[in-house]
Amino acid sequence: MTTLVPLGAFIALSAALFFIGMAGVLVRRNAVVILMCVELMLNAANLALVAFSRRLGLIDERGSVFVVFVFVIAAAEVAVGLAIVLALYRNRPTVDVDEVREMKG
Amino acid sequence: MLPAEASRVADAIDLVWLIAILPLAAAVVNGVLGRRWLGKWTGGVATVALGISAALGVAVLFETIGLGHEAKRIVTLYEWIGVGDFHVPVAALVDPLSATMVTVVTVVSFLIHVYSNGYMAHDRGVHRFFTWLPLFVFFMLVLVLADNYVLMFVGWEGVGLCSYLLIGFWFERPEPYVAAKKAFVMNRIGDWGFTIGMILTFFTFGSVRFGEVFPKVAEVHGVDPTMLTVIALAFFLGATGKSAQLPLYSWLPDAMEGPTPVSALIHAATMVTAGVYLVARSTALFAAAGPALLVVAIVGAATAVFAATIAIVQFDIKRVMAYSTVSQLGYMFLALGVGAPIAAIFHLATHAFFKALLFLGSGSVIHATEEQDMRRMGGLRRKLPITYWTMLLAGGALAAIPPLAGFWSKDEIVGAAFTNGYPILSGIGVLTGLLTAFYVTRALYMTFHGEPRDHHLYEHAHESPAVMTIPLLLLAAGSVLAGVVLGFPPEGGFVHRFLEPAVAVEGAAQHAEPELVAILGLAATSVAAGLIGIVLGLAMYGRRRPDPAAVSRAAGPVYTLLRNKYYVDELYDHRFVELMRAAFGAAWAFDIHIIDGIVNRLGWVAGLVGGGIRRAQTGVVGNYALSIAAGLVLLIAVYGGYAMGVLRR
Amino acid sequence: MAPGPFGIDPTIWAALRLLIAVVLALFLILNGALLLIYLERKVQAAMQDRVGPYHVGPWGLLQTFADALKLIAKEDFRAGQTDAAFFIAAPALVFTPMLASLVVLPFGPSIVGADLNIGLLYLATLGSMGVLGIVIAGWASNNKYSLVGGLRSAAQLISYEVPGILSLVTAVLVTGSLSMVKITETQPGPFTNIFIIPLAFATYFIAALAETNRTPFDLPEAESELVAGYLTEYSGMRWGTMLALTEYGNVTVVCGIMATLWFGGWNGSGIDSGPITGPLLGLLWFTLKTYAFILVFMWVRATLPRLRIDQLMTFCWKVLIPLTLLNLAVTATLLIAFPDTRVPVAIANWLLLGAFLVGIPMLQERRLRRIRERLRAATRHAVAAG
Amino acid sequence: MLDVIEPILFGVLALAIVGAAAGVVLADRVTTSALLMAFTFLNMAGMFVLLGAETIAAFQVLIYVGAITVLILYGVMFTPQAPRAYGLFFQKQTPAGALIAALAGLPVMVIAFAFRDTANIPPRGGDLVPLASSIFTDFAFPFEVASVLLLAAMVGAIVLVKREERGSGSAGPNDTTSPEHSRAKPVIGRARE
Repeated sequence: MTTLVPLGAFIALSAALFFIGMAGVLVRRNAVVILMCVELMLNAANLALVAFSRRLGLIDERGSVFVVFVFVIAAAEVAVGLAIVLALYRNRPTVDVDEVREMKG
Repeated sequence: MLPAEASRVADAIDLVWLIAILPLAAAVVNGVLGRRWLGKWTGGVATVALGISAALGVAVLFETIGLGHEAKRIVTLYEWIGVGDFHVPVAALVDPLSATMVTVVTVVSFLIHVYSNGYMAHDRGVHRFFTWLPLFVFFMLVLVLADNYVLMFVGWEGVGLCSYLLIGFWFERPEPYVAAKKAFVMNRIGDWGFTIGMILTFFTFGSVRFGEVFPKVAEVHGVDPTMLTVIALAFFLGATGKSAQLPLYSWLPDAMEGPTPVSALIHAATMVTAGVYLVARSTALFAAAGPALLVVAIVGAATAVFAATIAIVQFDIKRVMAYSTVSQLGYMFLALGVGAPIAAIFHLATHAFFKALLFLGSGSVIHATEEQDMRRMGGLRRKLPITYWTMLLAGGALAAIPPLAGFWSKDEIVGAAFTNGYPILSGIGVLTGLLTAFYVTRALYMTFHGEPRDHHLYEHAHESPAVMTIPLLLLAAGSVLAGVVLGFPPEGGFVHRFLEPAVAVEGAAQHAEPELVAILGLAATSVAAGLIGIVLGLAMYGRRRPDPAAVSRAAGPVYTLLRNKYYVDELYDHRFVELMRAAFGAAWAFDIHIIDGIVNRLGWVAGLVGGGIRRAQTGVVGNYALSIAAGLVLLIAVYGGYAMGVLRR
Repeated sequence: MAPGPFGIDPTIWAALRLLIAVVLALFLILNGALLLIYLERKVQAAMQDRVGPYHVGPWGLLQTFADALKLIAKEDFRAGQTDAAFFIAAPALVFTPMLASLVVLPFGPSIVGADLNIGLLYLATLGSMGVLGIVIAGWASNNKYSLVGGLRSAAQLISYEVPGILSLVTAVLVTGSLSMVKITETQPGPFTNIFIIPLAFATYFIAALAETNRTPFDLPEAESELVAGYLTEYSGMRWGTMLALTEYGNVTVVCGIMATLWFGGWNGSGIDSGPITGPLLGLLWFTLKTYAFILVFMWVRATLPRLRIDQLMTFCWKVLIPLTLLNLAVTATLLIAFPDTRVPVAIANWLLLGAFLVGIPMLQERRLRRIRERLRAATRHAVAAG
Repeated sequence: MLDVIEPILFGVLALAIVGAAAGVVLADRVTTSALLMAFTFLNMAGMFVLLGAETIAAFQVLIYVGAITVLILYGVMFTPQAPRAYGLFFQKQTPAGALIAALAGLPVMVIAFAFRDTANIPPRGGDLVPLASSIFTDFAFPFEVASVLLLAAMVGAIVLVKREERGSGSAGPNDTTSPEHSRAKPVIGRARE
């Protein structure tokens, strides 16, 4: 059984989601929101992976395997990212990334 | 594992690496767990490990014997360094020579570990001791088993390090660590020679593996002899450093500051013989380099007599043994020099037994009396019977009294020196034998006979525990039997048949058929010399005629000269050290002003550049993200270009 | 997909079954909740030697119906500062997953909404979704009690999901399938999984108590500390949905899972006695088993005191998770080692269970002793200081 | 009649995903963004089901909705969002960012439609066994590495967030934000004089 929706639709959707997330990362100044947008980008990647693994019809679900790894990465990323945000917030009551520029060269 | 042996079933020789690994494991375990948890039990750990590897060592020896003449096998673990055509495998070369050495090392080490359990029992740093002693054994085995000079050098340095650590074991007192430093520095000089030899070997033969170097030496018009001589002399410099030969001998007597088992193991039985082993291993090299051999022989003979004369007048029991060790090593080098490596190795083996025994015996005396000065001892034989008898046997062996071990080996050296055409050297050997017999008699007599000179000391003396005396007995058995079993009949004994293939090279002049008369004559001479020495010693110290004091007074200046060990240390301190100071001062100035100067300038330039670039670092995460995204866009553009054919490769 | 009976198109048949299941589930939940509340009150009363509700209807049977009517009739009230959208969305967010999870519960032979072959995973997933609603509820009602309650509850649920899912995985290892129906079918006989992996059952039971916010883990609505946790600002039917429907629905679901995974689900005598009676009997068996566990839940509630939040977390992370991990590892190893017999697994599990039951109190005892000593030392020091 | 269901489903899900994602970026309140993100993920799970990857869908909900969203909500609630005196976005780089995103996004989406062919789908939930088998056989090592990564992340997060008792200097941020941090570039600083 095959999908009636062409694969391209899935890929395009994933691209759209990815670049929306990217735009979010680029324009928002709230660290937490930036984290969310990164999650969106990762998820877009997941969609693409699953779709392609479907298209190639690999029986051993290579794409899905990578999706699982992406899940792992996402979990780790959000955990550490939030930890950093909290630690940052503890030292100065802000979560806006552009107010933290001590690393300015 | 070499492909040729891939099919063969595994046997003891394939496990040869285990022999070396076990002590290392013991050292690691004790080093990690020793201080907090194991404490006294470190001794047990080390001893068990050594016991196993000793058993394995014996097994390997017998298997090698079983292999007969083609007994030469290389057990490769892995390739350590492979740069261009410079290959250094971590491989064990098992042939009669190394098998003998392995057996001697492991067995003696095992016995000494057992002994140490008793000797070090009450020491605070016992876990340190049992960390470094097995570590030493490991490095020694690496040295012995290495199938190339580089790996051998690893072991060479390792034993140096361990000897440093163990000489300075009681670092609370000043003398030990001063002695340790001295030993280390002098060894460094030797190691420098070794390094030079190694490098030259590689540049000359394009390899550092024994199996590849020696054949190239053998072929007649291979390399020019001067280079060979240089290499050989460089290696010999290393040997003199490690084996305490002239002129680098003076660290060994000071090394007696370490614990007695250390002196016995490192500075009598094993490490100091590394030099001998090196030269014996490189027999092909030395044999090809004619003059080098002569140097070796002369240095050996000179060291032998030189150290023996010093040993005569020492009062510290361990120092007597130390100088005796130096002189015995001199014998071995003499043997090597006159082209009788087998005799050298033979003497090495027997010497390992009886000298270790002598040290352990004196250690047991020290353990009993808390005293090293023989002038305060005396009459101890009633208190320490086992120690006394075992040491008596060992002394006999050292004084080359037939049929004890020392006789056979030493006699062979003298004989080889004579038959190979060095009558003077063999004469020196005989003279040294006399001196040896004299000082060993003196030492034993002053320690064990006569009236106790210090009654308080005498009262408190007591025989050592079994854990210390049993090794004594075993070693005594060794020093009685080793000679006969291995070396009979002379020149044709088992050891010869066994070691023949390992050191056989054409050009080595050890096939000069000795006629029986010469052998017997020489044997008689050396035995006579030994007896004379003993009688003299008994006369002087037994019934005081001539009275030693009178003798020393009579030979005033000579006596003082000997007492002060020919002022060698002073010479070194005043001349060489200042020289070195000046040289290194210059080097230091160069380093500070030129090298560091350049580095600083470079750093300054880098600073300038960075100062310019750092403006890009705005510190705002968003900007970084933006730049990343821009890069992504570029990437997509490029790929899109390829996809649409706008760009093409 | 199996062709549907009566020659109906399979897809439609699937949809039909889904519909049936949903209706059944709704019925089960709505009435079940009322029934359960009544049951709870009665049981508590019996255990506390009271009478319990008896006014409305015979034996007070209609009491909860009356309460439900009251809740529905109540004014839809929302405090001023609350965050309208989230406040309203929250109950739905907690209610929906619970409802959805009923789809895969095997009530009886061929009485299953949808036999997903990842059914158990599906259940775990939905179980994890409920957290979101609770956090939102806590946050939206803009009240510090609610917020703390919500965060606590979220922490608790997330933490206890881990041992719960690990226990489920252990069961899956033994049964070899994730499909609830297959799991049920693998244990027809009297020797169900409970005899093979009792430890997994124990751990899952505890985790289930925590995941349904039941005593002794009902911290989120700990009256004594934070008024009613994330429920503080809720009233009327929202409260009803959130507490009554969702909580009791969740209890039903987890008890159903337990009955299925460890006690053979619908299996019982006479389930293959006919096309009509068989399923009905199976349904009966399933319901009996499920309600047995529900009664146990109530019993626990009547018996055990409430934990402190730190004790809760400590127990989860330092006791339960290591234990379940160990159990999982041991079970997997033994299953690989002895692929054709379950006996070693059973032995290992019983041993571990024994160790758990014996060891935990001992450890607790030691810890308490140490704490007492420290306190004594501290007081002594204080006294000495003056 | 079933032929229309699928495209319709796809359309609905796609709209929901894009809309919710845009909402995440544009929403004024962080909580809204978080919830919209969760919504996006849910719809994405639906997408996966549509692609016949039920297992992945289940994991998606389990991890993203059940764990990550809740974590992020935690983050939101532990960092009270003070009312801002300034805008939601960067002043300077917002247009540039939006422009870049658009520049990169649109052509990719266009190119994406080059994939005309359709995906073939295993029977429902059929991806569970192959997924598991390939994870635990071919990808066993990456799997282990991932577990190590998770462990490291957990430890790192704990260390970062832990308040240091009696100066057990574990909290890194102090160093990055402390004023004497400017000591950290001595060479360049000296070189410039």
